[in-house]
Amino acid sequence: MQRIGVFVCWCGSNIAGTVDVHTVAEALKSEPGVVFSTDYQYMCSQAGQDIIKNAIKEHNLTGIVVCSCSPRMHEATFRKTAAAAGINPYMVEIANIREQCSWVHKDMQTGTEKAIILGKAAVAKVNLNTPLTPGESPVTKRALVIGGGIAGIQTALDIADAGFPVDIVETKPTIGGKMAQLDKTFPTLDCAACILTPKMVDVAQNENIRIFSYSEVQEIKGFVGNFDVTIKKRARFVKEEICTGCGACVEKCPMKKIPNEFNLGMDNRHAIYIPFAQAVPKVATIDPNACNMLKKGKCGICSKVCSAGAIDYTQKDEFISEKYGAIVVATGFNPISMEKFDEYAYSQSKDVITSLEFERLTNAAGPTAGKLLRPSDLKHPHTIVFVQCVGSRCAACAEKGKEYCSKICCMYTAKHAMLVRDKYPDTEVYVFYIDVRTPGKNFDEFYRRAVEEYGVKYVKGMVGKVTPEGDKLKVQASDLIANKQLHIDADLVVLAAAIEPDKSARPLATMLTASMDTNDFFTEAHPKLRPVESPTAGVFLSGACQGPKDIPETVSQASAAASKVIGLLVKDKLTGNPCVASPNELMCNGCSTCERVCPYGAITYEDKEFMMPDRSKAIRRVAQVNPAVCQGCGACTVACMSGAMDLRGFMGSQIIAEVDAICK
Amino acid sequence: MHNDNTRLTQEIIRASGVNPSKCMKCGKCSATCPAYDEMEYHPHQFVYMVESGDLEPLMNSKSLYKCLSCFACIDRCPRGVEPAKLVEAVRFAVIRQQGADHMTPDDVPAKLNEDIPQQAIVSAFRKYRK
Amino acid sequence: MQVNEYKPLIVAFCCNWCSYAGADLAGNNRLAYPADVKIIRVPCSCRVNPMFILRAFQRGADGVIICGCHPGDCHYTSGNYYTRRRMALLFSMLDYLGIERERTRLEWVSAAEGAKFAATMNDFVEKVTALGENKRLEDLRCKR
Amino acid sequence: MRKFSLSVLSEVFAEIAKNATLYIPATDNAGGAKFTKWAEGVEYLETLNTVKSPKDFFFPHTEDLMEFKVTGKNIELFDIREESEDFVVFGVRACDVKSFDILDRVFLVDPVDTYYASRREHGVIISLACTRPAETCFCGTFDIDPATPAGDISAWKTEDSIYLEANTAKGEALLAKLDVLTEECDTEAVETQQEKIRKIMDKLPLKDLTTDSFGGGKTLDLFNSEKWAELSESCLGCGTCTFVCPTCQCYDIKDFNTGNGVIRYRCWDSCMFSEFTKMAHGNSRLSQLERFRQRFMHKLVYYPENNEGIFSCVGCGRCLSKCPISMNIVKVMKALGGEK
Amino acid sequence: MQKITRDVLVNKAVSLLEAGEVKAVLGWGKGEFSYDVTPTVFESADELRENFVWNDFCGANFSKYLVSKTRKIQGKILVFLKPCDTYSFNQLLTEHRFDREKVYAVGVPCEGMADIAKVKALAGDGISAIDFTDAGLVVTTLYDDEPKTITYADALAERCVNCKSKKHVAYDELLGESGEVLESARFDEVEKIEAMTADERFAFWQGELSRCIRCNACRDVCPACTCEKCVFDNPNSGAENKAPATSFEEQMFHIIRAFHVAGRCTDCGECSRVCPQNIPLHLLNRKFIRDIDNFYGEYQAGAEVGSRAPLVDYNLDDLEASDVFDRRDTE
Repeated sequence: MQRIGVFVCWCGSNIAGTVDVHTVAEALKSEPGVVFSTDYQYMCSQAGQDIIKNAIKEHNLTGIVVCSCSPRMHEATFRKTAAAAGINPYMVEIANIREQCSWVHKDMQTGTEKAIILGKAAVAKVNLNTPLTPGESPVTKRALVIGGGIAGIQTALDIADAGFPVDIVETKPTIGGKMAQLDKTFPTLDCAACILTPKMVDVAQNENIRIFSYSEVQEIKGFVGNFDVTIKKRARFVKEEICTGCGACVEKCPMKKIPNEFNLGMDNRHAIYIPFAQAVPKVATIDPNACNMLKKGKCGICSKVCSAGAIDYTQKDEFISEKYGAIVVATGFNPISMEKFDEYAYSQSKDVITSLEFERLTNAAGPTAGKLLRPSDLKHPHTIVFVQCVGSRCAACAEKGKEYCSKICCMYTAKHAMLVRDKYPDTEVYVFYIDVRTPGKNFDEFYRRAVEEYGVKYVKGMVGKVTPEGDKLKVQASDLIANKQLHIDADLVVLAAAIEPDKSARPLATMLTASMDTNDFFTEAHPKLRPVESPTAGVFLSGACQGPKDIPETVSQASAAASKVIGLLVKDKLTGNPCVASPNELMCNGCSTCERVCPYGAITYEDKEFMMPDRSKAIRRVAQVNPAVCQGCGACTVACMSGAMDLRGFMGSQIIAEVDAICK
Repeated sequence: MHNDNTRLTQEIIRASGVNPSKCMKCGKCSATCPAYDEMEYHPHQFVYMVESGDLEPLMNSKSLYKCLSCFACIDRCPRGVEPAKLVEAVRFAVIRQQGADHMTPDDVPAKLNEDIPQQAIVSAFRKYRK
Repeated sequence: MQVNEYKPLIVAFCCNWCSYAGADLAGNNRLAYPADVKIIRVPCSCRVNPMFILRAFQRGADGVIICGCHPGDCHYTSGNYYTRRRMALLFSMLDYLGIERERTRLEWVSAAEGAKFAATMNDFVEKVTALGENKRLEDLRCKR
Repeated sequence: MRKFSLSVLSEVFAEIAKNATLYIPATDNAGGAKFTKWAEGVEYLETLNTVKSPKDFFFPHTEDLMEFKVTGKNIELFDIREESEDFVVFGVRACDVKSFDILDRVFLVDPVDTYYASRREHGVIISLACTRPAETCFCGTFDIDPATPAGDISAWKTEDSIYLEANTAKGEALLAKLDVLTEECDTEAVETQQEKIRKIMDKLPLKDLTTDSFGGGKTLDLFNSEKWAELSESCLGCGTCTFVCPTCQCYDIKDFNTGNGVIRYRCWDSCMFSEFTKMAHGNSRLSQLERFRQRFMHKLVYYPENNEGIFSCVGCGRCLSKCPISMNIVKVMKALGGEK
Repeated sequence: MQKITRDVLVNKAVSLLEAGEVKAVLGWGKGEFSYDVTPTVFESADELRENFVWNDFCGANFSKYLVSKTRKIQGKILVFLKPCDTYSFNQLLTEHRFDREKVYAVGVPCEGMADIAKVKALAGDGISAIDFTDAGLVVTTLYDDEPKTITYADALAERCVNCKSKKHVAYDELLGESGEVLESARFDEVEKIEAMTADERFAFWQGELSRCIRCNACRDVCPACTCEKCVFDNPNSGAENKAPATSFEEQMFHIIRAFHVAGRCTDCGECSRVCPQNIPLHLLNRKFIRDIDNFYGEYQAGAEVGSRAPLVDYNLDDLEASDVFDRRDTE
């Protein structure tokens, strides 16, 4: 049994005006465990706190009940007071007799009666309180960034600038991501490469950053501050540290009909290749599915021409284990497959392309060296039809499109249309839209310029079908405002395909125990207030893996995530919240139910040997809660049928005691 | 847009199982419709007119019978609105009215034609009368 | 005729982050609701075990209301979604056993909704008062 | 011997119910029978066995013993005893009647269980000869004659009449009150019925079950038998056998805090439960095997050892028909050598 | 009558036992009468040949025994599983309650099991023999000279009348053929109760639950109830209770029991089968199953290993608790 002191605050007349504080203090005296009870004008004042401190010493109190304002107001204050007087701060409970009593009730008698009941409930709870100590765990001062697009690059640079080592894991042979494939960027029309590649170089040169390109994350264990990650560095058959990126091997490679992924298959590359001129790391990679030497053991030309001796056909996948304090997910996006949208004849005509393909077609480093030529016959297209919302806002069928708005298409389509009209004023450009969405700095102005200055024909309505006929694409569409069906003979049709999270995100989320929404976008810890953190502690989100984003947004989120990571890594130790779940292993049956409801992945299982009630020994699977990860919501405690899982600070027995006290 | 067709509108919505308020006015149904040129009111207008309860002009329009029920609009609609089902429901609403048969036995001989299978005419007759 | 002096006993479980703060806001704005409502603070509505609810009824509560963050706003991201399923099923089961369905309620009250909190409590107390004493889920021993 | 015609059955019940609460077998609305408080409209149910035995009347499933309130250092005690009502139980079979003897030997020896004693004092048992034993019946094994049931009054029911014979003073007093409704008669009809019942007894499948291998002094022979492991192998540890058993008498005393005071009550316990006899030091029988063995050793060895060889089983067969896994005392006895 | 014969089962078990593939066999053991079958662990071929039973009274679901038996027995255990048992089997695996590697599961087809109470109601008490013939159960009693024939349909247990599936969802080996998931009328009774007024429902359940003697058989037999320690046995849980002293405690036990298995209950019907008081406990479980199906989409616990039970899952647009009743009332 505790020795409890009860302190009833008047809060001037705020409480005392509607609650007879003396009566409350008097009534609570006879509650079990209460050895001291008093009231005072302002408990939170220095003098009030001194009353508490003195009473703790004088009466050897082990538990404190303060009947006062909301715990959201002064719980922390009174916990400090208790700690200062030498008792555990978690032995303090607050009875909220101001916000939830004196301020909402008018009548003195009712107010007093209710205050007594609330006080009794607090006493009943304190009787079952136990001293709690927050756990501490060390922090590994290194961050992992998964994904080397602009989001990953920016995050890594910011973290590295703060002096912490960062590793970037990128599946492609080079960092740069989607932005490296873009031509110009809206709304300023500066060239993507001009602003991105310097950053890529910064990454390469930053002493704090290591790049694991052509690599992927294999396994993640641990928790915030203490992740153990295994990275699989795929064999590229070129010694990265020796290769100078001179390109001699590429020139001589006889296998030169391999579709070039970087140009979305619109031209070819060699079996040994460097994705693009400014690649980082600028080293060659051999495609094992295309290389004759690797497939049949015949050829070996690249090895012969490499003066640095960097070619190594025997290279194996390498596994690197590293510890990290924080992990940033920056896995980005991809346009969805156009397979299910055959009304646009994407599979039937080379001249029906996606916007990303269009970017490559207009890019100086692209397959047409920047000249806008249509893929089928390399002729200049005179009539171009852009179709927006292809697969976006599509609620009809989950397998076909995406219910959400992909957000970036309106702006890049305006950009494309504008650029075409700028370079080739003889071209007729139609944009079919459902809505044009341009919230953003200088965005709407940009779109209006496309219409007003460049004469792009924006038509409200969708394209119903595209039929290749001769060298033309017959486009049948609606003009809803004119209430007409339009028939356009186009040379090129550009589809603004919806974007979706990269396929690697789902397995990664499982490894991280980070939650995802139904579209496989990572869920943020709070949609408004913690938008760059995952609910899983120590996991942060950067860029389009969290939701569709344009470049400025991506970069701001990337920097925000970096600052969150820095905030974590500067700490030497993490102090947890002691009000966390804890399992009673003797009662736990290892059923995994609690693990399934834990939003933080704080619960794992261990096989342990137990003496069973019948004296036999058995190895049983039991739950383990990582107190550094648990946030104390209590979802697991109710999911647990046997009641093996309890929540410190809000134990089942404590809540039941409160219920009993209230219902007495 | 207010009118007294609320009950009938509800009935059409219920009978068709279509929720016209899902429509986001993209016009893909009309863009895709092979009978567009024959119609006075086009599929997207159909949806909108049912949604707003503007049924009378619709029920009096020949457009109703121009729909081929090819279901291209259903297939292509990004929101799963299914305009063709609405058209069908409106057609039945018309037929259910007294004396509103679209085809009567007297119409049949005139339609007989070597290029059209008789069975098609018979089923059209069956379908478009009470 | 005697004046009906019946006062129900209402237990309200409020999540710390939204509804408890909403109740505080009702206080700040002096929005009155009956003193029959007694609030128990829990970290999240998902901490509320059906056994707590039954316990309250056993001990003499006439109504039990659970308040949590609006769906999507849970401080712990998903706690209230579990609550929603658990309570939907529990309430349905209580109804199936013939317990008056108005005695239990689940409401979403945000930290900004002081007015909603007060209005909800006023309404709930009114409904429970109309039902009268809880006879179907009571434990007579607790009323001796 | 006295008799009354079945046509006046409800008058007889009404007469009895004038001075005492009367319980008769009636339907439990779920295919079984239970002793139900008689009132106008409650139909007497011709049945062999009630699901629960009439043990409840003397030793209720739960029974409040006292109440107390603690305020500061004061304890206030309240007497809340309720067992002073006169009652009559009609239609108790021979086996169940016998079970009261067994319970008496536990509750009425020093120190006397006053709650039980008081209920025994206030209760009158009218037994009824059993005309239709089931295949699960083996009262004969314990020398119980279903044709001659004991009790305060023994009764026999034929096609048209009920015959009554008082065995105790309480029984005679009750019978005297029924004078108007009953008439004196000879024993011929009863004897014919007894003859018939005994013939059926010879046909019962369990008629050869004997207690020869059991009884006081057999502890060492049986306690360590290897058979226990096999017999208890699939026992679920539920309390069905115990709670339908007319002779099981274990109980637990518990406190219930109502918020305004504490009610001290007792309720049946089952040796099959994992918490059975759990004490401050822990639990004395940790495995289901031990708990299972306890039940049968108690009935077949320990109890007779302390009670002049009387077994604490009456062969009513309830556990045979109710055990979820069909493991029961008959199978145990046979496995341990109890068949002729 | 069961189509597959006892011999097929015994031969299978004997051959695996003798080949050393399995160390023990979990099967139905012979009783005193024709109908009282005991779940038995057989460790020798002789025991199997002598005591193994397969007939229309082999209702017991062995899945739960695997939790304790796999811990106890070294080596593999052969277990015979009827279609409905396989669902429990999977559910236990989903919850990691036993090591799959230690079990050799043999699926046996089931034509539905008989309910001895139904047989007794039709043939009377004092059953001295039951023969399983093509025409039905031929029941001989102590009191009738002529045996009575009861068709299998008339003797069929309620849970089998409303059999949800003849399909084996888990096995290492299947004897005979697996069937299909069935359309059953298993929710009809639930709907009937739902259609009552609140007062009628209350009266109905008071009548049923008041018979409860808290023997815990329903819990102890339930394959979903495998807690190391049940809340009702744990003095610290706030719910511990040995006997229902008041009607509240009857309700409490049954509400919480059903709630704890909600979304996990495969509807095997063992609870109602073993209840000595014939309380229709399955109607509580089925209420949850039906609600879950209606509110969150059809879900069959145990249909596959590893599926996410409805109570540990959610959708952003789940039904609100307040809409539970509106939904029903507008029907």
